This record gives sequence, structure tokens and C-alpha cells, in this order.
Amino acid sequence: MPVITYREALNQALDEEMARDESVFLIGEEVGEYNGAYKVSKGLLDKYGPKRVIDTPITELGFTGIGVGAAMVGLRPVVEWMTHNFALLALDQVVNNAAKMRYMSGGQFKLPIVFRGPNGPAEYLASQHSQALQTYWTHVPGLKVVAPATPYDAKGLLKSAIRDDNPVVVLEGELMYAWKGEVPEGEYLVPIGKADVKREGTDVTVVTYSKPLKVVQEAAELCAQEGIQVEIVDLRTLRPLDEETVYRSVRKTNRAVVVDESWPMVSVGSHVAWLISRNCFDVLDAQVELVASEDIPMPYNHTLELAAQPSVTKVVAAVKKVLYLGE
Amino acid sequence: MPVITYREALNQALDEEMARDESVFLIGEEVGEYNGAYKVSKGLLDKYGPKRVIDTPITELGFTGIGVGAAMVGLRPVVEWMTHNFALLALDQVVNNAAKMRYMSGGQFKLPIVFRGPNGPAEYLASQHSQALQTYWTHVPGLKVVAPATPYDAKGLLKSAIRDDNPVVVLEGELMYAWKGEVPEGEYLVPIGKADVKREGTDVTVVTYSKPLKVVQEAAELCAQEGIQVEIVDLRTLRPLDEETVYRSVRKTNRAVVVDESWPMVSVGSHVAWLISRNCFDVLDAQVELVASEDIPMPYNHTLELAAQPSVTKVVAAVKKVLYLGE
Amino acid sequence: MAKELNKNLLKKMLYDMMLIRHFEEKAGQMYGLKKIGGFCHLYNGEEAVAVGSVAAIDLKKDYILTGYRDHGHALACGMDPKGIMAELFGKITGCSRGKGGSMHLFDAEKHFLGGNGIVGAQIPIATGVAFAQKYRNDGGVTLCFFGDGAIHQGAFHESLNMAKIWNLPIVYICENNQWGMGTNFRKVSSVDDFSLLGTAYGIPGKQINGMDVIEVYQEVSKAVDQARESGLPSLLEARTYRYKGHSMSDPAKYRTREEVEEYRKQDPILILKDKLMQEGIVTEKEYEKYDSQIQAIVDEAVEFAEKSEEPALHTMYEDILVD
Amino acid sequence: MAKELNKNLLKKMLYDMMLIRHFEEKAGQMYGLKKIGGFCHLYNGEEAVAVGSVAAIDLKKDYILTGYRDHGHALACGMDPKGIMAELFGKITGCSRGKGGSMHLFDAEKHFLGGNGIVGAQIPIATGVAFAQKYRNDGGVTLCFFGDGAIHQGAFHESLNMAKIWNLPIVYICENNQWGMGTNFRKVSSVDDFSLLGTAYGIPGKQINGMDVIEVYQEVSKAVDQARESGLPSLLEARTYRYKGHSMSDPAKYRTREEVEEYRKQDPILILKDKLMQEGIVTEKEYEKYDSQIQAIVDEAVEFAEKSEEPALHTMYEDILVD
Ligand SMILES: Cc1ncc(C[n+]2csc(CCOP(=O)(O)OP(=O)(O)O)c2C)c(N)n1
Ligand SMILES: Cc1ncc(C[n+]2csc(CCOP(=O)(O)OP(=O)(O)O)c2C)c(N)n1
Ligand SMILES: [Mg+2]
Ligand SMILES: [Mg+2]
Repeated sequence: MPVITYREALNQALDEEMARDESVFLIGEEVGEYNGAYKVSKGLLDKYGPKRVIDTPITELGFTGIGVGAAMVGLRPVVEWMTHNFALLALDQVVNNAAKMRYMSGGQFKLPIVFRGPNGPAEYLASQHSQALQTYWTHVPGLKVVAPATPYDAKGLLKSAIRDDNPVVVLEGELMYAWKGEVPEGEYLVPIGKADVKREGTDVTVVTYSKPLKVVQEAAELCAQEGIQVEIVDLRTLRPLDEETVYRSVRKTNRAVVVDESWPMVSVGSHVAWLISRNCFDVLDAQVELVASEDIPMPYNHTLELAAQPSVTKVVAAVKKVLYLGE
Repeated sequence: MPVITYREALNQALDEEMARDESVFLIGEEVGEYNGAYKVSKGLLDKYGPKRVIDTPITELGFTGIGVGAAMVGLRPVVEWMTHNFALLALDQVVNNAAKMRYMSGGQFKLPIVFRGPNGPAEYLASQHSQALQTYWTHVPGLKVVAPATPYDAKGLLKSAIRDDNPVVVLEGELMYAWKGEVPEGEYLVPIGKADVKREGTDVTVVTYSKPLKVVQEAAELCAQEGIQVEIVDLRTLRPLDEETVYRSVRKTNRAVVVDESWPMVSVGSHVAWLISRNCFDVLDAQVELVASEDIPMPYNHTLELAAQPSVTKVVAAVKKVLYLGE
Repeated sequence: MAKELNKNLLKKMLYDMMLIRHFEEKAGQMYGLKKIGGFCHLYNGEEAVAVGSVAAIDLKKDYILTGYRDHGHALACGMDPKGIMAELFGKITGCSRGKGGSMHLFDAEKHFLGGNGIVGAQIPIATGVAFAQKYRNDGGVTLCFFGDGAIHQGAFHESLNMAKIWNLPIVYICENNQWGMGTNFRKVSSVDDFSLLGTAYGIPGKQINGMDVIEVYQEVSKAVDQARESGLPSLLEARTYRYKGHSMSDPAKYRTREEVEEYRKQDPILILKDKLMQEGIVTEKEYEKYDSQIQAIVDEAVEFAEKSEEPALHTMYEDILVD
Repeated sequence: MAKELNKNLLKKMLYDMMLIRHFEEKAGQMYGLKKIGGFCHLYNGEEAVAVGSVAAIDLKKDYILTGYRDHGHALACGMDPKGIMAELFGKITGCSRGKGGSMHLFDAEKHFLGGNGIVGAQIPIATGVAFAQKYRNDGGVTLCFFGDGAIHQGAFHESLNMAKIWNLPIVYICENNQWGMGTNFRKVSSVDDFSLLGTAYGIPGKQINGMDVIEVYQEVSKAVDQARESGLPSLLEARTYRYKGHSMSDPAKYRTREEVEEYRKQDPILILKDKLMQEGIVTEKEYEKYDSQIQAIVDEAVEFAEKSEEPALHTMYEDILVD
């Protein structure tokens, strides 16, 4: 199977869906002539022309709203935010309009729109440019939210998102764009709303999604060397959550750790940790631990920046904690 | 002790703090000539003049940013959002600027600013106007968030917020403005970061805050009639959370229900429910239940609107559930 | 292509304005009776703007969007008064199944895309609708209505610039009814003449008399033709006035009775009625016939709304996502 | 009150522009050596704008805010190159204790209020600083810098309107360096002449030559006087150019070498140097002395940054809230 980058996988998804459906278009800052700030849209302007690959002024609220309007009358916009940090300016159009238009109109409209871009800490970017903002989208009924952690999932989920008749927020990661993985040549979709067991294990379930998957995988290897078999559940979709897959795993291992790179308070991570605590109460042998980023704005200094995020060491420590293995 | 409304209590707080400190000013839509969309600022324009009570154009992002700038150079702005729903347009200035300015500058600036306004479901307002958005603020380091549930707490917390040298978001409630309660004549403050046990009990701890307190109090009365003694912990401050007071109560009752009027996913409620699950794991006799609003945009129809929110019935049911009392 | 300013059109415009006026009066009464709750923003006084504008477009291919003061636009687009009244009553037969209420009227078939409660939010959305029209090259035009208060929102600025750089077929119509809640527009605007704002986007801006339905019709027609034929967006400021408070809960103490009376003298319905009578296009009798027809329609709408069912509880979980 | 255009001021402006140029060259090198990471936006070519502007104000009472391309403004405000370089290196001795980096330079004492990474976010904030100056009636003025890309953000529109209705003492300076990342300003702007935007807010708008530090100084002085004396905000568009890519990671393939060369011929430092030499105000020898002084200062800054400590881990929990 070809090994390609996460970036290329997203690019293929966009390319294939644009080829498949005339009503799909890409809009955002620098998506065209510049080929995307992170080159995800490379080559698309050349192939599909300026009608379907639209460079915007710097107006997050405005062009996001333009996407909402275009979707209301049947186009399928893919709105690229240069990063999710800047999408805070566009939040009203997503939360108050895209997510509610169908409901407020008693089901008269479909909103087939995708909002995507890099999310989460990158490197040396300080606090305004290094936020993992999934809380903001996952909280809201009327949206779907996906957070692929591998090139395979990235392509399959983005394609599903574009074909979905609902607003879907896609969380990518600047540092993930160069990650490589196997992606088959032919057409495939990854369904929205299905978690994926990325590693089987019997002792502890670690639930994670997006960029931290790598950290969790490394931690699992280390644990395996010590005889601890970690099962990794990659949520892939944050809304709707595939609770069943999570519980099935926890009912097997009786212990759970959740790893999330956003701030801890009111995070997807703490929510999932509560869901497990509540719904697996009868089988849990230990409290559910959460490994999140520190509860601080992101510092610029690289050492601090790394220290602020989930790490292999922190994950291993949490795994041991729920196993009552003192260090 | 005088019995006054929540609205009057907030008004007194503003009035007293404006009298006390020249650098405090109020800015927002309709705060002046109109005396506030919900009349919280009644009389303040007359008393303090247009220099200190400033009517703005409808520009949530703009006037919130103006508050941030004024705070950076030492004024103490109180920014009124007509409702928190509209504050989504201003989110960038709160999250990316107010919350981070001190950090990004290595501690060079104080941000003594208050952001306040009604939050949460009102009546017959449909989905864009009936959101409980505390998740958006509580998630973010660099902010404080308070959510008073009584006139007494409203006055004391708003005064503390205005005196605080940090950005403080105040969650009020449109339906709470007419609530009455005892408020002493003289000067007092309610400290930020301290929860309050609003009712003592031995059987179940119900943790709540803001408007649902009333529902919880009614539920507790009903439970008492059935011999169930509910202890009510009113969080009052959502960030920083007074975890100790919560745990102390749960360690006594061994059971907990959290009641929150926002959407359930990634809510303050589910976060607190996880904190209890984790930190009281050894003493919990049942899973921690969450009573939240339904995971839907708010419908206009009043019957549905009420059905979408936490109710006495739902709270009583949750209390019984953690007591394993079938109905 | 502007429609002919023929007699039938003039009569229709009179009728439509009267319908809106009656509907709003009735809605106000029903609010008083607590049949309607929440925020209810009436359009009395401003009828000429919606009616003259809608008369200038072809709703088979054109679209309309506005804010929360949307009953007038909905009716002008030909939405059934029954469905609107039922929506205000929160009934399942309402145009938005009782989920939207006064601020969120919609009719996808009639090309009325709402109804938006966030001041200014419809401006980018409408711009996106025009974007789609251009994308499909379907000859359609979008009309985007908003108030004098909305013009200061960043969304306005962002949208107009994009409409111009991409030549989108859209007409932005600011309904300057002088007040944004309790705030006079002069107090919060650095310019008194909003048409000046067009300069900043290189698009034509024009002030028009929003109390004169014929002027509105003619000016919007021109702007629509321009948009349709050369993809040139434009900005119209329709000077108008709202007779009622901002919403049903506003006693409107911030303005004088004289101010209101002054504007009532220029009442758009009276002006057109007088004109049509002078010109012999409408007789007093016809006018009275309209009046009683409309009365009946509005009464029927109330009856329909009254008799309709409340939405069943389970419907609250519907219409969130497409399956 | 504008300062005299005397010899010392001219020399100082030359010196300051040279300092910025050298500093930026060095920062670029250090980035290449991976001493600096992340986004690093250099100011080469635009020096006249910050230097001419800062020369026109009194930093004891006036304030400056800008975006992420902030090294030039920070230096023009007199911030210590050591503290800035250390910040770029992420060291504890950096002006922001290693927490802000290139985009978030600050110096509260020098009245330099940053450094903001969100395009356009500084515009309302700066407007708030001017609001405070007026509130206190302290005679201060605020300069707010932003790029040609930022002008389309809603924040711009909202702010300028409020500055005018409240008569705030602020000068908005758009540094039109022709490009917002890879986007030429003409492609995304409905007007080519940004000074037109002033019309929409009833404030004076003016295009100025941002490669000529004397013109910048004079025009900003006028605008500052106006702001200080009559509380009249204004909008200046300084036409300038950035020699480097948008940030260190941008190869700038979207523009031609010729375009860059064309602008380099109007280099602000060369222009002023030639002028001052022609007029006998600066000799070649003095110029060389400046050059070597600055070289030494910048080298020292690097050495200081190199030798400084990394922040201790616990510092990451500091500076979040005031206790
Ligand atoms: C973003 C936002 N801010 C504030 C409000 C509250 N609000 C509703 S209507 C209104 C006044 C709008 O005035 P205008 O645009 O002139 O429209 P009009 O009501 O006169 O038709 C305000 C402030 C809102 N709904 N949305
Ligand atoms: C709100 C927001 N959107 C997008 C970006 C990404 N971004 C950073 S700089 C930039 C271009 C800005 O260009 P301009 O305003 O002309 O300033 P210049 O870089 O030329 O100085 C963009 C799009 C951002 N930082 N913030
Ligand atoms: Mg108005
Ligand atoms: Mg630029």
C-alpha cells in the first residue's frame, strides 16, 4: 500500500471529492495561489480553477458565514481556517448559524458544510497560536466533529465529512501534516461516529484522539516492555461519540486513562472520563485518570511548551496509577 | 435585612464600585440611556454621566476589545454583553487577548476587567438566544468565571470581580433578575473561588450553580419529604473551582449528582462529575449522575423549552438513582 | 429585469402592505393575550421596504434574508399567514414547526431564508447565497436586509468587501428606522448618510425613501438589474420608521410622541392609498374590500394557530441533523 | 506638538532604521541556526514606518500597538535589543520572559503594548487604550499599526466607527507592504486606495510614502497633533514593502525578483542616508560608525541571548493571573 503523509491524504480527499461533485468548493485564506498555508490544498487551484478554490481576504467571520449561506442553498463548501485559533472569530457563524439553521427552520435546510484546519499545539508559537479548541465545537448540538490521527483516517473522514449533509468540523494538526502512513489507492470512506481500537490490550484502556495518539502508542510500547498490555481506543469522532466502543474496551480492562491535548477543565477528555466513570462504574477497578495539557496558556519557550503537553512519561505514569503501581 | 432582587443587587454592586473607584466604568449596548436591556444599570448614567456609562454601537468584538485595551493601561472596565449569546462574536478578544495578555507579556500587564451579562435559557427565545455558554469561558486558563445564584452572591461576587486584577466573566440569568433575596445594607464581598453549601444533608450531594439552584432546592424539599437529606453545594465560582468544598461534601454523603443547565457534552457539569468520580473514587457508593439540558438547540415552543432543561423531576430521579431507589 | 409598474402591481403592493400591517396588529394583540411569547419585533411603519423590494425580484430564482424583525418580509415573500401565526404561537403547524418563533421564520420553497436573531449575522450568510448564485450562474440575485444598528458590525464590512471583489449579485438594504433598540442611529454612527459606506467598497450607495413603496420598488429594481446583469453589488439605505417599540416588551420611552406622529403622517400605506385613489386605480370600496379580506385572512390565521396542536415532546429531538 | 525636524532627529531616525535592519538580518541568521523557532516575521524594508511614526510621538504619554511583525516597532520604541533577542531565543531574560516569542514583544514601561498574533486584534485594543487616554484626559495619543491584510477584518470597521463617535485620540496606520502572506492587497480589497475607507467613518484618510521616513514623520506628526488637540482620529495608509518572505518559512514565490528589486531601489535607509550625506548632515564616516556600533549592539544582543538561562520549568505556571 502507498505510504503518504497526512497532508497528502487530506489533499487526496479534497481532490477526489471535488472531482466527484461540482458543488464542492474550497474557500479560505491562502488556499489557492499559495497552495494553502500548510499546503493541504496544493495543486487544487491549478486543477479546479479560481471558481472552486477561493482565496479570501482575512475575514474569518465573513467567509465562514459565506460558507453557511452557500450551504443553505445546496453547495458543499469546505471552509479552511488557517488555524482553529483564528476560528474563534468565526465561532458565531458556526455555533449560532450552521449548527442551528436546520433546527430553527423546523428541518427545512440541510447544511452540508465542512470547517477544517490545523488545531492544537504546534512548535514555538506561543499562546495565541497553540490552542487545542475541540471543546468549543464538541459542546454544541447540531455539529459533527472529527479528529483523525492517521493519514488513513484523515482521508476517509474528510471524504465522509464532505459527503455528510450536516456541518462537520475537522480537526487536523500542524505537526501531523508530515506524519506518514499507509493509504490505499482506491476509494474508501471512514464512517463518522465510529471509534477505532488502534491497539489491543487487556490491562488498561487508554482513550485518545488526534495528535496524542502517537504519544499514547509510544507509551503503550514502553508499558508492554514492563508487561502491561494497553488497549488504545482512538475516538476519531468527538461528536457523535462512539461510547459503545469505549465501554466495550473498559469493560474488558476495568481501567481507563484518557489522553487529550487540550486544557483539562471542561475538555473532551474530562467529559469522556466522566462518561466512563458513570457508565462503567460497576466494573472500574480504579478512578479514571486524565492526561491533558497543563492548565496554562502555551508558553513560547520550547522546553516549557513540551512540558505543558501530554508526554509519554505522563501517560505511562497515569497507566501505572490506575494499576496502583507506585513508581 | 432588606429583600431585593438579583437585578437590584447587581445594580448596587455596580453603583458602589463606581462610587468607590473612578477608574471603573460600564460599557455596552443600551447600558446608558435605556438603563440596560434588562435594567441592571438603571440610574447609573444619571449618576455617573456618559463618561463612565457608555452606550456602544452593536459591535461585540469591538467594544470588548476596547475594554481589553483600557484595562491594559489601568482602567477597570465592566463590559456588559446584552446576552452571552452575542458574546460569541467577542470570544477572540476574551480568549486570545484578555486571558493571555499577562502571560504573553511575561507578567507585565494586569487585566482588571469584568465581562458580564445574562446567560442561559430564558423563555420563548429559541436557539440563538437561549444558550448557557459557561463551557466557553470555564475552559480557558487566564480567566475567572463566577455564576452567582442568589442576590446576595450576585452583589458580593460582582463587587469582588470588579476589584479583581484579572479578567472575570460573570454569568447572570435573564430569568434570575427578578429573583428576590436578603442582601445586607452595608459593604460586603463574596470571595471568588469559594463554593457555598446552600443546604446541609447527609444522603446525597447535589452540586450545582446559577439558575438551576432553585430547581435543586425544590427537589431537595421533595426528597426531604421522602426522608432523603440532600446536601446542596453551590459552586458560585466555576474557575477557579473550589474542589475541596465539593469533595468534603461527597466524602460525607458518598453520592453525588451534578446539575447544570448547559448542554451535557463537555460541560462544566460533566467536568465536575469527573472530578468527583476521580477524587472521591474510594468513597463513592454510586456513579455520579449529571442532570443537564437536553443535547439539542433550544426550541421556541415553551413546553419543549421547559422539557429541554433540568427540572425538579429530573433532579429527584437522579438523586434516587444514585441511592439505587427504583421508581 | 424590473417588472412593469402597472396597476396590478400597485394594487398588490397596497394589499401586501395592508396585510402586513393587519398581521402585525394582530400579532401585537395576541402577544398581549400571552398567546405569543419571547421577543416579538413588529414591522409596522416599515411595510414599504419589504413590499417594494420583494416586488422588484423574482422569487423563483432570487432569495431574501433578514434579521429578527421578519414578519413583514415573510409575508411579502408570499408565505402563508397561517403558518407564520402558528409559528408565533409555537405550534407544530408553524412554518418552523414551532422551533423558531418570531425571529426565525423560514420558507425554503418561497426562497425566504430567515429570520436571524444575531444582529448582522445574515449579512455574510446572504453574501454566501449570492456567492452560490454566481457559482451556479443561475441569474439569481439576493436581497439582504438589516437595520441601522447592524451596519456597525464587523460582518457588514467583511461581507461588502467580498461581494465587491467577487462581484456577487447582491443588494444590501439597510432599513434605517432611526432606532436600534433605544439608540438613535446618529448617536452610534460616525456618518449620518449610510450610503457613504459604499465608497469604502467601491460600490454604489444610495439613500432612498423607505416610506414610499414606489420609490423602493424602483430603486431596488435598478439595483437588482445591475446585480443580475453586471454582478455589481450595491448598498441602499431605506429611511423608514418603526411605529412600535423595539419589541413587544419595549415601551419606547426614548423617543417623543411627536416624533412618532411625524412619521405616521408619512405612513407608507396612506401615501400609496391616496395616490392610487387620486389616480383612480383603487376605489374606496376596493380598499375596504382589501381590508375586510385581510381581516378575514388574519383572523383565520389566528384560528388556525389556536386550533393547531402543540408539538409532541419527541419532536424536540428532530431536525437537529440530517440522518 | 510635532518635534522639530532637526539634525539630531534625522540622525536618530537613520540610526534607528539601521538598528532595525541589522537586528532583523541577525534574527534571520539566528533563525537559520535554529536558535529561534516558530513564526518570525521580519520588518526589513518597512523600517521608515515604525521609526518615522515613533519619532512623532512622546512615549511618556503616548502608546503604540502593532501585530506580530513587531521587532521594528519594539526597537523604535527604545526597547533593549538584548531583551528582544533573548525573547526570540525563548530565554528567561527576554522581554516577555520567554513566554511570548517574536510575535509577542511587550514593554509596559516603554509604552509598547505588543505584539499581537491575531490579525486585526490590536485594532480594538488600541482603540481602548485611546479610550483610556481620553477618559483620563492625560493628553496622550495611541498609534495603532496593522497590515494591508488586517484592514478587511470586522474589528477594523467596528473600531474606527467608535473612535470617531467618541473622538478618541488615535492614529490608525495601515502598513501596506503590498502583501498579506501570499496575497497581493489588490486581489482582496475592493479599493486600491485605503485612505478611501476614512470616508465611511467621517475621518481623514491619507496615503503616504512609507519608504520615506521624513514624510512618515511629518504626516504622523500632523495626525498626532490633530488627535491630541482636537480628539480627531485619523487613518494613514503607509505604502511600503517587505523584502523578506511573510515569515521565515515563506520562500515568497508569489512575487518576482524584479518586484523586490524595484522596491529595494527605494530603500528607506539608503534614501535617508543619501539625503543626509548630500546635505552634509551625516558623513560616510559617521555612517560607518553607526554601522559598527549597531553591529556590536546586535552581536551583544545575541551573546546575551545565548548566555541567558532557559526559564525554569516552574515559571510556566507564573504570570497567568495576578494573585
Ligand atoms: C449580535 C447581537 N447583539 C445584540 C443583539 C440584541 N439586539 C437585538 S435587536 C437590537 C437592535 C438592532 O437595531 P437595528 O439593527 O437598527 O434593527 P431594528 O431592530 O431597528 O430593525 C439589538 C441590540 C442581538 N440580537 N445580536
Ligand atoms: C485572525 C487571523 N487570521 C489569519 C492569521 C494568519 N496570518 C498571519 S499574518 C497573515 C497575513 C497578514 O497580512 P498583513 O495584514 O498585510 O500584514 P503583514 O504580514 O504584511 O505585515 C495571516 C493571514 C492570523 N494570524 N490571524
Ligand atoms: Mg433600527
Ligand atoms: Mg501586508
